[in-house]
Amino acid sequence: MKKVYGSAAEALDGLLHDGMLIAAGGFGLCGIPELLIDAVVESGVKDLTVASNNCGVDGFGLGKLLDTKQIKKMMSSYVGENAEFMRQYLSGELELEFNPQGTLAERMRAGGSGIPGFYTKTGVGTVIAEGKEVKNWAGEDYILEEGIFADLSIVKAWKADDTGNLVFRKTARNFNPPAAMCGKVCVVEVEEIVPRGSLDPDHIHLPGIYVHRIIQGEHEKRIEQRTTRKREDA
Amino acid sequence: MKKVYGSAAEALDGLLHDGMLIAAGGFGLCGIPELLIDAVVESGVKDLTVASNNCGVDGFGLGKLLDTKQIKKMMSSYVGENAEFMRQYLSGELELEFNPQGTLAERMRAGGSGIPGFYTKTGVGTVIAEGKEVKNWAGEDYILEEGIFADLSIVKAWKADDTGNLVFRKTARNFNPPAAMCGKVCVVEVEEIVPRGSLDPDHIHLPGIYVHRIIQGEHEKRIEQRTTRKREDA
Amino acid sequence: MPWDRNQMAARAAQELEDGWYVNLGIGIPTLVANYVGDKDITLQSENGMLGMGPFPYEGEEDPDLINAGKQTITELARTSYFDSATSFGMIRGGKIAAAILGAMEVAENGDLANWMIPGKLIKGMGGAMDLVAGVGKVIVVMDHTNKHGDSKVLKACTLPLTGKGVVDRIITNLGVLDVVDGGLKIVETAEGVSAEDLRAATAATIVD
Amino acid sequence: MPWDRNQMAARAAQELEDGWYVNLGIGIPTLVANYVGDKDITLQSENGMLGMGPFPYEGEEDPDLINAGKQTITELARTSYFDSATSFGMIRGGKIAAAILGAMEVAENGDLANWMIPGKLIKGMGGAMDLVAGVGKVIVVMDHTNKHGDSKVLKACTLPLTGKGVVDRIITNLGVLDVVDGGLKIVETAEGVSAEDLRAATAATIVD
Repeated sequence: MKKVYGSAAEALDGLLHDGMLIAAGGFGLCGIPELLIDAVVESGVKDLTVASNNCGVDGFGLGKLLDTKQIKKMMSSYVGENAEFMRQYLSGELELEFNPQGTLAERMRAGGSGIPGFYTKTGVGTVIAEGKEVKNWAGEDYILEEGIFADLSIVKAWKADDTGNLVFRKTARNFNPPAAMCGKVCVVEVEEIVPRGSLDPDHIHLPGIYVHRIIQGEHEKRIEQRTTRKREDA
Repeated sequence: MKKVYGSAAEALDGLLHDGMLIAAGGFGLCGIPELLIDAVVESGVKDLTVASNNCGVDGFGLGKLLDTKQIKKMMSSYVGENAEFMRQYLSGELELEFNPQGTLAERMRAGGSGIPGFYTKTGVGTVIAEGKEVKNWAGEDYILEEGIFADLSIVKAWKADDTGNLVFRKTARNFNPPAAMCGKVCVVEVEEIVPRGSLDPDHIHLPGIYVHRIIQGEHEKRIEQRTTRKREDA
Repeated sequence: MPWDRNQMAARAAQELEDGWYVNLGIGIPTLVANYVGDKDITLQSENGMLGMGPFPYEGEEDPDLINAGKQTITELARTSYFDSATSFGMIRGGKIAAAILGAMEVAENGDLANWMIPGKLIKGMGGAMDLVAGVGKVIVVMDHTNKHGDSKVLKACTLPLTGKGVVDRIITNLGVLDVVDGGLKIVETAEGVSAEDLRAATAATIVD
Repeated sequence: MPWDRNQMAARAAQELEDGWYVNLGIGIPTLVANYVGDKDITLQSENGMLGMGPFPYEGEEDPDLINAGKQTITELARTSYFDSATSFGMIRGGKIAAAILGAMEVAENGDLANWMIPGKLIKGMGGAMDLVAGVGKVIVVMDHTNKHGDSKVLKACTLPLTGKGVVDRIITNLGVLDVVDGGLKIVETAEGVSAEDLRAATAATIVD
């Protein structure tokens, strides 16, 4: 079974359709599937629902899909400093389902793990709980949250072998494993594809069973908030 | 905060009481906390409920706690070839709550992750579903399973640093991470304690936040089914 | 002549498709690994491994490397290890294409029983309930009859169930049966076994 | 004289105990890290890291290494990385001893609002709802009043809540207040700020 594809467009061939649900990895601009996002933009597919913690920034990452109005609905925890995201939401052009960050991550993991629903204390007594079932354990209320089952996952990893075993780097791991798990099909972009056997089997972050197609490419890896300290004089 | 202790008995000091719930890592005799089990035997604590996939074998691992009648109830998926386990259960001396293996693992992870309940298809239509709430998604029934919240976790890892970051080896990982997560206190035995900074932070299997006390020791690591193939003549 | 254990395993191996991730149960299902040929099959061991290799050479057994039957095994170039919660996450999540399992009883509605005989044998379900609930296709491989000559392919199971309506295909020493509306459908018979023989040995309803 | 940002952070740092795993929010809470002194504190960044180190030296920024505020940071000898599901598992599971967070409003019943102003500002809750629901102790650090001079410490929040009855302690530029039965209790006041001053600046009920 060949999982390695030549380009993002090839890797997405046959997988995109209007109105689909895409789960995307990444947090802020860290560990986002840049190349696959660009290919989704170019495909012109529309009315997308995208489950992703953020929606990139203006003009980069998932923000590009906002600019082209390809997204109908976001499932996110954070709008933050993305002006176009806020504008489209406040003007009613874009639906936005707020998910607490941990609930979003767990909903993705649950969807990928055959768990249609789980209870959490997160959001009890807030707008997040509205319309959700409540159950009490030991005097505390918990709300029912549902697994996310995406049509497609788009994910960024550091390295893959040709069987799809993935390794991530530092905090670029973030939402990528749970996003990968919850897709019917999962397409991954990496910085390097290595021969099978060269990744330590004890240190695979996400086994190849979750990964259907892989591409290798160059990543811009833009930094959102460049913060540094001065070197003290020695 | 010193997490490293001199012996299993020291590491368990003050943590044991009659009637408590202990979650134990390991699968069969692979990756079991041999030294901590021995110390629990020696402590004489009784009426234990133990959540563990198996109960060791006759006379080794958790089987020792059956011999001494310190266990009141097991939460397990497999009795298998443990004759004393089956005898005590059939004679009514021992309670046994059967948990499908995946349900047991997920219940431990859930308990450690603030999830008091989740739905699963596993066991629907079987005795496992008796008395459990049922909920339907898209025409399929799922049953509600509850998180396990243990008083104590006893776990075996390969290496730890002094902050409790753990690395496991091959299939000896198994139930150890979920068991570690679900305990109010988690005590870990390892083959080697290494200085902090010597484990790759990208490859910590279980972060030290889950680990309260650590000991280093010698492990017998008994093999339950020694199966081999013949070397073909060259 | 009915199939022997190896012939049943070889027949079961035909069910597997290139690229599949597969879980093999204990007993005859374990032998299926010997017959996958050129197909790219990755075996899962539910205690936390994908890419299960053969038994080790004598002297190379590693106590930290066992399969779900507690046997010493080896790893392959594609191998990855993970914890039990992750392992059953992929099982429940439908990532495993097929499980090939043994059985004590199978019923015409797809019910499966393979974990206990009340009052006599308490084996435990291990991971079998999770597997039959979660994987894409459940294939049972077993002898058609028990040691008393009674059919293990029944109208309804008498033993506590492992899963309800979960079996897709049954491969026995006499042939291959599919669970369909109204009963079981004969897919093929072992060489020298007639459809008549198979019907005669089967307590379940056979439909055309 | 009221405390400045650094004094508030220093006061908040006193709340932390040796061995704790702690999550610090954006803004003044981030400064708390500068005042932990000899205490063995491990900082969590909820995007998937324990053992958060200081900002990198210029030229050593790593785009793969950021905190929850998307700032470039560094790792320490104790650092571990993990995915977002695991990260929030430890948060919901009560493994994080304390979170120190900013707020738009806090109420005397412990309600907290810090993620949106309807029709004006949609920031999103990020990980804040998970943190206030899951961690051992929630400490709010903020200015006592807004830029119009109105109290941010209220009888009841007017903004959409981040959590209901979740705040344990409030540290402002005027002093320290605990959420207790019936209202807030003054724990201490900033140097030169009297209990009278604090009461006068507070819309919430103060109890003795």
